This record gives sequence, structure tokens and C-alpha cells, in this order.
Amino acid sequence: QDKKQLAFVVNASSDFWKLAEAGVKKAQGELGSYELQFRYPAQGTAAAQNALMDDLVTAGVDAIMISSADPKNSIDAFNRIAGQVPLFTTDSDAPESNRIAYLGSSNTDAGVQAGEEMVKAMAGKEGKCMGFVGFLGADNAKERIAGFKQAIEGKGIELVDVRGDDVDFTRARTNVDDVLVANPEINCMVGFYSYNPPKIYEALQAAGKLGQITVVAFDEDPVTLGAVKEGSFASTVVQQPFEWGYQGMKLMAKYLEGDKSGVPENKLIIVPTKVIEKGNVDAFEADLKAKIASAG
Amino acid sequence: MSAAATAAPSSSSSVQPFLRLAGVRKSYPGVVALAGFDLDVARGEVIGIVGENGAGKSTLMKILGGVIRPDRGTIEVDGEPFEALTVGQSIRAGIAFVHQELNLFDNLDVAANVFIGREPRKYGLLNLVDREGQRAAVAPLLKRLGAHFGPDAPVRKLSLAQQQIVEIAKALSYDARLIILDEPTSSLPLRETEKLLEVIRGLKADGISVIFISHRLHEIERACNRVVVLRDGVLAGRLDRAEVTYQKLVRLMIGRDLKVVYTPPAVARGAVALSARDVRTSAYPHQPVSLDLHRGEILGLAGLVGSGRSELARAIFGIDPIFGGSLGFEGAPLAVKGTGDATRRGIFLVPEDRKGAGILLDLPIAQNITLPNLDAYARGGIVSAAAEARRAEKSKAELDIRAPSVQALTGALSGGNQQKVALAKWLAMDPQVIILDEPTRGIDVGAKFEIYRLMRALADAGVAVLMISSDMEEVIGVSDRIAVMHEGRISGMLTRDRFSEENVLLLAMGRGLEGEGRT
Amino acid sequence: MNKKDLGLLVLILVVGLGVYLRNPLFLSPNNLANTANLIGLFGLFSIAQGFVIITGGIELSVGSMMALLGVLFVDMVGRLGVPWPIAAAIVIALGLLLGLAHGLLITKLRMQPFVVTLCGLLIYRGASRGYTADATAGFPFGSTYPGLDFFVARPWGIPTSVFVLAVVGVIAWVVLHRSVFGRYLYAVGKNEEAAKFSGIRTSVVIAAAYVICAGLTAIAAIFLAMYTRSVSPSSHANFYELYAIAAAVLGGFSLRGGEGSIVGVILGTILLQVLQNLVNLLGIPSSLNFAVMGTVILVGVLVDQQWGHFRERRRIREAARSSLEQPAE
Amino acid sequence: MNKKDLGLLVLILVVGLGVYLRNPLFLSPNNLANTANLIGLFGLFSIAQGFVIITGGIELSVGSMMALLGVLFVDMVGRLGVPWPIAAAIVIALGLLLGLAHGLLITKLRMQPFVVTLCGLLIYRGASRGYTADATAGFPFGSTYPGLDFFVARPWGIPTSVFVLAVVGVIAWVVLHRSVFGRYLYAVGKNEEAAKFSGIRTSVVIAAAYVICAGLTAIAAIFLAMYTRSVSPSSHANFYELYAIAAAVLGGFSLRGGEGSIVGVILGTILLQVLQNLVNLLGIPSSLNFAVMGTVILVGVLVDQQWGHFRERRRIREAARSSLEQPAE
Ligand SMILES: Nc1ncnc2c1ncn2[C@@H]1O[C@H](COP(=O)(O)OP(=O)(O)OP(=O)(O)O)[C@@H](O)[C@H]1O
Ligand SMILES: Nc1ncnc2c1ncn2[C@@H]1O[C@H](COP(=O)(O)OP(=O)(O)OP(=O)(O)O)[C@@H](O)[C@H]1O
Ligand SMILES: [Mg+2]
Ligand SMILES: [Mg+2]
Repeated sequence: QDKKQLAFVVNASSDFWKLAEAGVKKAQGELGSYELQFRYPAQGTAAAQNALMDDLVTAGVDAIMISSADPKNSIDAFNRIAGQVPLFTTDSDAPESNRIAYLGSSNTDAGVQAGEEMVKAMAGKEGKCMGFVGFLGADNAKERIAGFKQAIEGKGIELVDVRGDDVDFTRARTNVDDVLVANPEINCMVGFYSYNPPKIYEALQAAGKLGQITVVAFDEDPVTLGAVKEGSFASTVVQQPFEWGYQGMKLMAKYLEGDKSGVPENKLIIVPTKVIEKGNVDAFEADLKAKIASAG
Repeated sequence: MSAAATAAPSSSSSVQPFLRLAGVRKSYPGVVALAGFDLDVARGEVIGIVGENGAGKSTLMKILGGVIRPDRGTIEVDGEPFEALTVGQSIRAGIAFVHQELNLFDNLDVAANVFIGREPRKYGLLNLVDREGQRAAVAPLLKRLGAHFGPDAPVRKLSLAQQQIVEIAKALSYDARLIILDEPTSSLPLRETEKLLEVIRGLKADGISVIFISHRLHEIERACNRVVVLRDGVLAGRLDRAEVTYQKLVRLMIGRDLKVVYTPPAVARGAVALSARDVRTSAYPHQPVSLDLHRGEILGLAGLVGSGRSELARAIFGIDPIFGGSLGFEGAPLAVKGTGDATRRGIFLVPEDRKGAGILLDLPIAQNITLPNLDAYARGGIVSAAAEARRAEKSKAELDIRAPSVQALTGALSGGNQQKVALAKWLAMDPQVIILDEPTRGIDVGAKFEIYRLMRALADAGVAVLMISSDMEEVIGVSDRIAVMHEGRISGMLTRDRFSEENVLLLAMGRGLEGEGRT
Repeated sequence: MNKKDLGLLVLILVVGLGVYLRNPLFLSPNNLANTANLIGLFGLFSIAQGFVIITGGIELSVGSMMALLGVLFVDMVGRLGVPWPIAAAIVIALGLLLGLAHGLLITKLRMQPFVVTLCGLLIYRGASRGYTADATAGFPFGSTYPGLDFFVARPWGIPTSVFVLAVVGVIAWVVLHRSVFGRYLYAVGKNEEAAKFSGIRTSVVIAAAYVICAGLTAIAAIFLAMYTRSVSPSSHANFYELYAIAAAVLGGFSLRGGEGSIVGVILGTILLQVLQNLVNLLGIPSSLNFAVMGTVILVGVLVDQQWGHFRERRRIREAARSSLEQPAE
Repeated sequence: MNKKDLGLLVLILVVGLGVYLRNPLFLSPNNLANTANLIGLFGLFSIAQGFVIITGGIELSVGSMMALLGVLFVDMVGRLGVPWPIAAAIVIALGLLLGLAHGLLITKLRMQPFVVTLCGLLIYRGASRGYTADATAGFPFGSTYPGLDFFVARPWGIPTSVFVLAVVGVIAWVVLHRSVFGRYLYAVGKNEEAAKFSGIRTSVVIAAAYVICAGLTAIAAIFLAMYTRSVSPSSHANFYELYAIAAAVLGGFSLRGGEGSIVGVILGTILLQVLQNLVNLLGIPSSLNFAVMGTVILVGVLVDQQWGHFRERRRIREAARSSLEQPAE
């Protein structure tokens, strides 16, 4: 194979990564002399990812960008890979490893943003919030939750509990249903993973409580955006995975060509998260469609 | 019965017997299987135990084998009293047991089955099985029993009779002081039975006691010093060798005289119902079999172990594929792709393996009887419990099935009664051709003649009956014609005028009859 | 209702009472309806599983099949604009076909049910992920389809899935416990060989069990897809076969075949759902969800069984005693 | 090596050759070592599963047990500073205890193995998640523990897990195929009742199978924890029992008990791992990973089985034909 190969390895399959894939496709259009791959692991575990990276290196990939399911504990694996090909992280970072750089958003910042949105939306009211997430123990969840708590600290709003669902949509929905029954005092909710807000929306809709409970969301699920547009959700905090895919690939290509100027001193390339609310949701949606279409 | 009484030596014998049972009792919900039973077995004595189906013979033996606990009574083995034996204690006490129902492991080979539970070991702590030693020990036993297979043969490849031989070999391999044989000959053909009787004589000479249970009274007559008759769980009589006669045994067993007349010959042999033309089965693909079975006749099919009779029956019934030739029914070609094709035409098979194929042990009697023809007891696909029960009660009465009720699990019945259930399910339908593979295996004399009578009644009603049997007396007594198989082919066909044990045997061993070429 | 079912019912009532005492909202109409909805949904494919288990088989592909059928249904209705009754018919037909394929592989080619359905588990999951290229299939926001809320409606406060379960349950009960076919299922499960020797076309019976199972699973798949409203093929209904098998086993089915009742499997489903509900209602950390479920099942089965043993022993002992007092004849 | 094992070996070689032709890197030392490492690891608990399956039982808690033991091991060594040999001993002892508990519940209290181990699956997963409150247990960065890389070392390029598997495999082979205990396992699996009549202490034999299974699983758990270096209790080794069961079934074990060989289960493990490796090496979309695996298993088992049938039938048909040409005698 004469073309150099770049791989983008994600942590699990979800629509979120479709956008990154679109970004990678866009990059592919501009990087004719490279072969870009976008890989999902068989399972959303660090073990599966590390095995996948081993196999990729074996198969001759020249650089990898990874969104690790468990970066903190994959440092040895990262270093093993980094010893063979340039390794970049995205989505979640492992600063202690020998990765070249991190490109992505800061989950803590995103959590803080969401907390601020909640404070704003509650407008001084007392708040008892319930959070919903896939894996309670996952780093991105912990960081978002921590950021959220940090922002609501002392603002009369409390995050009572966060319910985990192991990325089972049925349980994600049931959790909201059950909270509505068991915790009538709850007046605000946060959906930390991309599929949580739609489940919150559906449960509220079924219970006829849309609009009565303040919801702040993460990510850009169509239902989430619809709810924001409709005014049922206060706002949603979105990352820019398209940019990660696009910029990431360009960065890796440049790096392989010997141009290391794209890597800053602190090795962190933060693509900021954005808050989408009623005012900018239409523009955002149009942009999203265009991006996906551009990837074709 | 007090402990003191049982402990006191019996006045009749001054020598302590090897085994002494006193007041042994066992009841199941709804049945008293044994109602206080006493038995002494001396060293080197061969005791015959006879009784009707369900009389409690196997129950008694299972108590000795440690398989079940008696409700009360004592068991004294070699002077040591027990309230109940465990399997381990029984084995250690030198009691070897051939169960009425086979208990083999078909995933292991013959040698492993013989030594299961007490393997010869090697390499001390490693506890490995000494496979050579095992084989060497088993080979002579098999030879002694006249088996044609080696210690390495996988049990799953053996026929029922061959498996029975393995069971016996297993009992012999114990260094036993008492061997219990619960109907060991029920599926053994003549020659192997002779071998077994010879072996029993040898055991006796070695001072080993034998308890021998059989429904074949002639074997009992020949083999035993003493016969104990059981009826409804109680002792009905003891006979010493000199007193034993067939008639006496029967009278004690069933409480009345039995006219031992085999059935009269066919009134009229009708048209050919079932015909086989050059049929080849998987066991003997190179041997085509041709056979005509007429309405109104009972055709006996004799042969040695593994001669291919059961295989032929299974092929006709649609269990096993046919690899050549053709079948015909009522003059038209017959294609059997599955058992449904056979049963729809009234062609039925009562298989030799009762436990595995003949009946469903876990179903109530009534459900077993109606199973092949369930639609007849159903309306709109829904089974009518009442119609089913009526039918079952009728069968129970007709065949005299001894059971607390027709809702009792078939598995809880005595062996003989289970066989009656296996028969009853076909008799409840409208048989045209009925194939009975060892129909009286494990059935007591009373019931046996009942079944012969039923078979004859069927034949007289125009049914074609094919009876596979290894019981020489039965084959000669019941059949209108006898076909003999040898290694997959029909080696001869005998008409009534030429019926004799000798002729059947000669053909079964593949030799021609005196003064004749081969048929 | 047999004794085993009764034991299970008592267990459910005890657990329910316990939860109610700790949190009376357990019996609030809303919570009951939510739980009942899940019971309806899970009950459907648990009964389906029961039909296979009774033959001594097992159907491991339930979860994956629900993902595949769910993805197809949502995609057809949501993206391709197929009218939903047609989409539903296609999905159910496909389900029946898959069931038939399993049945034929098991009966005609004599493969082990575990192997066939394990491969199904892998293949259907892969197929559904491949179909959407790992994306989530969902309905566009705000879209409505006339009549489609049938699947999520709650007439008189009772979810439709419960009505469907009731109907299916009654039919399944009649089929399994009263019909000729049901008798054949038991017979085949208890001893296939002997059933064959009774003239039963065992292959047809077994294959039919897999077809029925897949058909019911397909219906459940539509309900589930409508409940989650979006289907992420990699995680949708992941390992739901375990729930189904657990419900059946709790309900007295034996994995060796030939044993089990419809009432039992429905009660099993109810218990499992009440346990799930309890975790949220009592505010037990989500991480302990499984531990609670496992413990209750273990204790429940244990108590039920030991109680049965105890009574059986006593009965035998009494039979022995009474027969001693009045010797037969 | 029996015929079934041979068929499996052929299948592995065919698949391997196919992969090699498409991507020669398949046979690169690095790839072989990576794959071998996983084979060693999965082989350990697949053999473990085999011991239970041979008795006609099943052990569904393998994955959860590995998560629980893995969490404990990493936590003890990484956070509590317990010397690793002590931690390993504790973990293995705990594993044996859990196995004993399963064995006793199954033999003494006569519960179905499926129920007991399903509850195990739920409880151990819940316990491990509760233990860390769903957080991931890992070693502090940069920490090293003398001797602990034994588990990930590759002397002469060969991972230690392979050596361990080789040793365990040989011992297991002797135990299962040559020892008295092994024979009892086969006997108990085929017919527990008859085994009891033969004076075999069936409860002891069955309980021992579960203890052995859990012990080997505990060893595998340490290897797996050291391979992942961190244990996220909610997903660690999730449903690995299915891999183990699949490996055993592929390797010729019957879930009805009494059939199976150690060589078979190891070959089954190899096949499964080669399939996983193939998906990554050939650049097949990961979403199709499962589909590929399922299809290959299905086709492999099918071909293997049908081939046997076909030969048997041909033999019989030929015998029939040859006798036609020269009529018997
Ligand atoms: N497990 C059981 N449960 C209930 N009843 C039983 C059980 N085993 C045997 N019986 C009953 O005990 C009685 C004695 O049975 P047993 O098997 O000892 O008879 P048998 O004399 O050996 O008969 P056969 O000659 O038919 O073998 C029968 O009425 C039988 O139905
Ligand atoms: N399951 C089997 N697999 C392979 N060979 C078998 C099997 N069953 C029987 N055989 C062999 O097929 C041949 C024919 O057996 P079959 O049972 O038809 O004989 P049979 O005349 O009925 O004898 P038996 O008195 O033993 O029942 C024998 O050599 C037997 O060993
Ligand atoms: Mg008997
Ligand atoms: Mg025969």
C-alpha cells in the first residue's frame, strides 16, 4: 500500500460519531494521498479498543486518533501504540501518556456550561435536579457531572442524584418514568449522554409534564433539537465532533509530513462546546445538515 | 417386629445366611410395594424370585442395592445389621446389581461401563484410570458371556441385548458375594441366555449367592435351588428345587391356575398387507430383505442378537431410512418418510426400548395412551380430558394395567405394566399392521398370555402381526410362520409343520436346515 | 394455577408489599401503568421463549432479533415512509421467516439449538448494525403516524401492551395446556425419541415452536421500538434473551424441556419487572440494580423449592406412616 | 484428536489461510503474539466452562465473576497496596469459594445450574459495580509492581498466558480424559441417576466441577485485569460466558452433558479469536464483527456436521450398491 493510512477510533457506536465521520470524510476529500479509516470497536470497552489499535498497527496504519473509553487506565496501551505510530487523543484525554496531542472539547467545561444554563433557566427558583447518564463511572460522565455541580454550587439548585442506564434505551426511558413517579419534588433534569434528553422528552410527553420541568441537555439528537426549538428544553450543550474528525485528520496528515506547528505547547487543542438555545437552534440545524450532506 | 426378634438367629438354619431381610416394608403414595417381607439367602445359593408385574420384586432388589430406603425392617448382610443400605454400603458389602432397566453410559465404552465407580487406578495420587488393566479384565468376561463385541466398543453402538450383556458383565466383574439379576434375560436371546445360566452355575460352585428374577419360568426352574414367590408385596410361597413345577409357580403367582395353551393357529390367512422387497437397512446395507406379511397371521421373526430384526422394524416404521428396495402396503407402494406416514396407515411399532422410545416415563398413563391419536380425543384442536380419561380407563381395564389411576406417571409403574401401556396406545387405535419388538420383555406369565391372546384376537380380526422375539418358546408357541434372520438377511422361513427349536437355531446361526439347501 | 405458580405469586406479593411500605407511590396508577407496560412488552417475548424452552431448546437470538426488526420497522416508517401497518406486517413476516430458518436448521440439519440461535444472536446484531452503519434509527422529531400510537396508548390508563399480553397469554395458555399441539410440545420436550415413536412429527412440532417464538418476538420488537422510539442497533434489547429465559425459568420451566406453564412465565416476568422498578423507587444506586435482582431471584427460587421439598417429604412420610397403621389387606 | 476436533482444526486453517492471503500481516510475529495472548486468556475460562458443561450444567457467571475478581485484584494491588501475590491468592481463594457456593446450591439444594449461575451473573456484576460505585479501578500512573508483569510478559515473544494455557490445558486433558475423576464427570453428565447407582458420589463430582471452573476463571480474571490494566465494573468481561460457552460448543461439547474434549474447546477458542482478529485485519466494518463471527460459526458447524452425515450415508449407499453388482453369496 503506497497511500498512508490514518485511523480515527471511537469508543462506541452512536450517532454522535456520525458527525465525526462526516468530518473525516470531508478531510478525505482534501487529503487525496491518504487513506482515512473510521473505526468502531466491537464493544465499548478499553480492552476492545486497545486490541483494535494493536490490529490496526499490525495492518499498517500510520497514525491513530482515539477516543478512549477509559483513557486513564489505557496509558500503557497508549504508550505501546505511541511507540510505533503517532497517537492522538480526542474526546477524552490521557495527558500522562505519550500521545502527541489532544483534540476535542473539555467535558468539565461543557458540564459547567450546562450548569450555568440550568441556573439561567431556573431564574432564581429553588431547583432539585435529577441527572441521567449511561455509565455513571465513565470519565466523560464524571467530568460533566462535576462541572455541572461546580456551576450550580450555591445557586439554590441541587443535583439530587444521577441515574445510570448502561446505554440501554429501555432503562433510560424507565429511569425517567420512575423518577417522575418516585420523586415528585424534582423540577429540573439533565440528560448527560446524547440519548438521555430524547428519553426525558418522551417520558415527560407521556406524563404530560412537558414544560413543567426544566431540562438542560447535552448533544444534538434530533429530538433534543426539536425540544429546544419547541421550548420544552431550555438549551443543549453541543460539542463539535465534525471538527474533531476534520481537524484531527488534517492535523495528523500534517504531522506525518513533518509539520508539527499544529501542536501547541500544552498539547491541548480545545474545540469549544456551544450552547444551542431557541434563538440559534435553526441555524445550528441547517449547518449540521449541510455538514452531513457535504460528507455525502 | 422388634429389634430383638430380628437379631435372634433363625431357628431353621444353624449356619448364618449371607443375607437376611426381616420385615422389610416399602410404600409409595397410593401403593404398598412391599408389605413386610422376610428373606434369607445362604452362601452359594441361587434363589429365584418370581411374581406378577408390580408384585414388588424390583423394589426389594432396589432396597438391597441401596437405591431406595425401606420404610422399616432390617437388612443383615454377613451378620452386620443395617436399617437401610446406601449404594456404597451395598457395593462394599459385596452385593452386585443388574438393574431391570439399563443403567449404562452411552458416551463411554464397554470397559469403562463395566468398571464405572471402581476403576482400576495407576500412578497413585494422580488417580489415573488404568485403561489397559480394565480392558484386560473385561475381555474374558465378555467372552464368557458369549459377546461378539470387545471392551473398546462404544456402548452407544450396541443393541439393547448387547447392552444387557454389558450390564451382566459389570455385575460379574465385581468381586461380589451376592449377585442380583433383575430380569437379566428379558431381552437376551436363547444362546446368550444359555451362557448366562451356565455362568450362574459357575458362580454357585464358587460359593457366590445369586438372586435371579425372571418372568421366564423355565429359566427359574433350571437355575434355582429355591424359589420365592411374591404377590402384592407379600410372600406368597417358598418352593424348594424339588417342588418347583411350572404349574405350581404360576398358581402361587397369580393365585389361580393358568391354562398354558399357546394360541391356536390362524383361522384364515388373508391377503398380503405389508411387503418388503429387497429392503436394505443401514446396519446391513449389503443384505436385501424380502418379506410378505399377511393379514390374519402372526409372523414370528427370530434371530440372534444383532441380526438386524429391530433395524428392519424401525425402517418399516419410518424411524430409520431405507437404502434400497421398496415397501408395499395393501398392494400399493409405501413410502415412509417419518413415523407419521406409518401410523396414518395403521402400521404400528412397539419398540424394544420401552424406557427410551416406547413410552414417555414423565407423562401420565392416560396421556401416553392417547398420544399417537390425540386428534380423536380433541375437538377443534382442544383435548377433551374426559374423553381421554375414558379411553385410558378402558385400556386399563382391557389390558389389566395395575396402577393407582390413569393419571399416575407411567414411570412409577412396574416394568411389565409399562409395557402394557406401550401396547395400549396402539390397541386404542385401529391397527392394520402391528410390529411388536420383544412384546413380552419383562412381562409376567399372566400378562404374557394375555398379550398372546390379544395378538391372536388382532390377527383374527384381520390385522397383520409381526412379532420380533428372542424368546424361543414364545416364537414357536405363538407364530403362524417364523422368519429367521441371520446377519441382516432372512436365512429361512418356517411353516408350522417345521417349527422346532433346533430348526430356528440352525437358521439363526446361518446354517441351512438338514437335508436342504438354503432358502 | 399450580403450586409452583402460587409460590411465585406469593413472592411477588411479598416483594410488592415491601416496596409499597417503603414507598407508597409503588401503587400509584402512574407507576402501575409504567410497570405494566414493561410487563406487557417483556411478557410477550418471554412467553415466546417459553414455547422454545418447553421443547428442550433455547432461543438466544431474541435480543438481536428485536434489534434487527426494530431497526427495520423504525427505518421503514421513519425514513422510507412505509405506512406502518405494512411495515409491521413485513417485520412480523420476517420474524416468522427467521424462526422458520432456526427451526429447519435445528430439525432438518440437526444442529444444536444453542449453536443455531447463538449464531442468530451474532448475525442479527451484526446485520442491524451494518444496516444503519451503526447509526441510531429514529423517527424525525415531531412526526406523527396515524394509528401508530396504538403501541404506546393507554386506554383507561392501561397500556395496550398489557391488553395484547392478555390476549396472547390466554391463547398461549390454551395452546400449551389444552391443545393437541401443546401436548405434542410437552411430549417432544420430555422425550423426543419416544414422541417420534408415537407417530408425532417431531420436526414439525419443534420447528413450529421456533416459528411461534419468532412471531411473538417480532410483535414485542415493534412494541419495544415504539417504546424507545429510536433504535440504537448496537445496544437495543441487548441480551434481553436472558430476561426471557430468566422469566421462564423463574416461572417453573425446565431447560431440559417438557416442563413449564404460561402462568408461570408471566409471573416470572412480573417479578423481574417489579424488581427493576423497586431499584428506582427505593432510590437504590443504579449500580446495585443487578445485585438486587439476582439476590431476590436466588432467595425466591430457593425458598419456593425448599418449601416444596419439605412438603413432599412430609407427604411421603405420612403416606408411610398411615400405611403402617392400616396394613394393606 | 477425534474427528470433530480435526474438522475444527481444518476450519481454523482454512480461515487462517484466507486471512493470510488477504493480509499477510496476519502471520506477522506481532499479530500472532497478540492473538495468542487473547487465546491464552480466553482459553483458560473456556476450559473452565467445559468442566461444568460436561456435567450437564452451565456457568453463566463467568463474566461477572471476572469483573468482581478483577476489580478486587486491581483495587487491592493498586489502591490498598497489598503485595500482588497475596492479592492473587485472595482472589483465587475467593473464586474457589464462589465456585463451591454454586456447587453446593446445585447439589445440596438441588437448584438448576442455570438459575444459580444467572443469579451469580447478576449479583457479582452488581457487587463489583457497588464496590467501586461504578468507578473504574486502575493502577496509579507510573506505578510498577515487581513481578507483576509476569502476566503480560512475552518471553521469547510468546505471551505468558499461552504458557499458562498450555500447562492448564495439559493438566485438564489428563484430568478429563485419563483420570478417574474425569470419567466420573462424563458419567455424571450423561446420566446422573445411573452414576449414583454405580456408587459415584455425584454431588461431590458436580460440586468439584464448579470449583474447578471458578478457580480457573479466577486465574483468567487476573490475566484479563492485567491485560486491560483497569477494570470498569459495568462493562468488564461483559458476557464473556457466551464466548466460553460458544468455544465449548464449537469444540464439540454438548449442553446436555457427557460430551466434549479439551482439545476441542481450545480449538474453539482459537477459532473465535481468529475471527475477531480477522475483522480488524481485513478492515471489515466493526459493526459487522458479530455478523462475520456468527456466519463463520454457523457455516463451520454446519459443514462439519453435514460432512459427517454425508460420508456415513455414502458409505451405506455404496455398500448397498456394491452388493447389488455382486449379489451376496
Ligand atoms: N417410584 C415409584 N413411585 C410410585 N410407585 C412405585 C414406584 N416404584 C414402584 N412403584 C410401585 O411399586 C409396586 C412394585 O413395583 P416393582 O417395580 O417392585 O414391581 P416388580 O415386581 O419388579 O414388577 P415387574 O415384574 O413388572 O418388574 C408397583 O405397584 C409399582 O407401581
Ligand atoms: N445405534 C446403532 N448404531 C450402530 N449400530 C447399531 C445401532 N443399533 C444397532 N446396531 C447394530 O446393528 C445391527 C442390527 O441390530 P438390531 O438391533 O436390528 O438387531 P436385532 O436382531 O433386533 O437384535 P437385538 O436382539 O440385539 O435387538 C447390530 O449389529 C447392532 O450392533
Ligand atoms: Mg421389576
Ligand atoms: Mg432387537
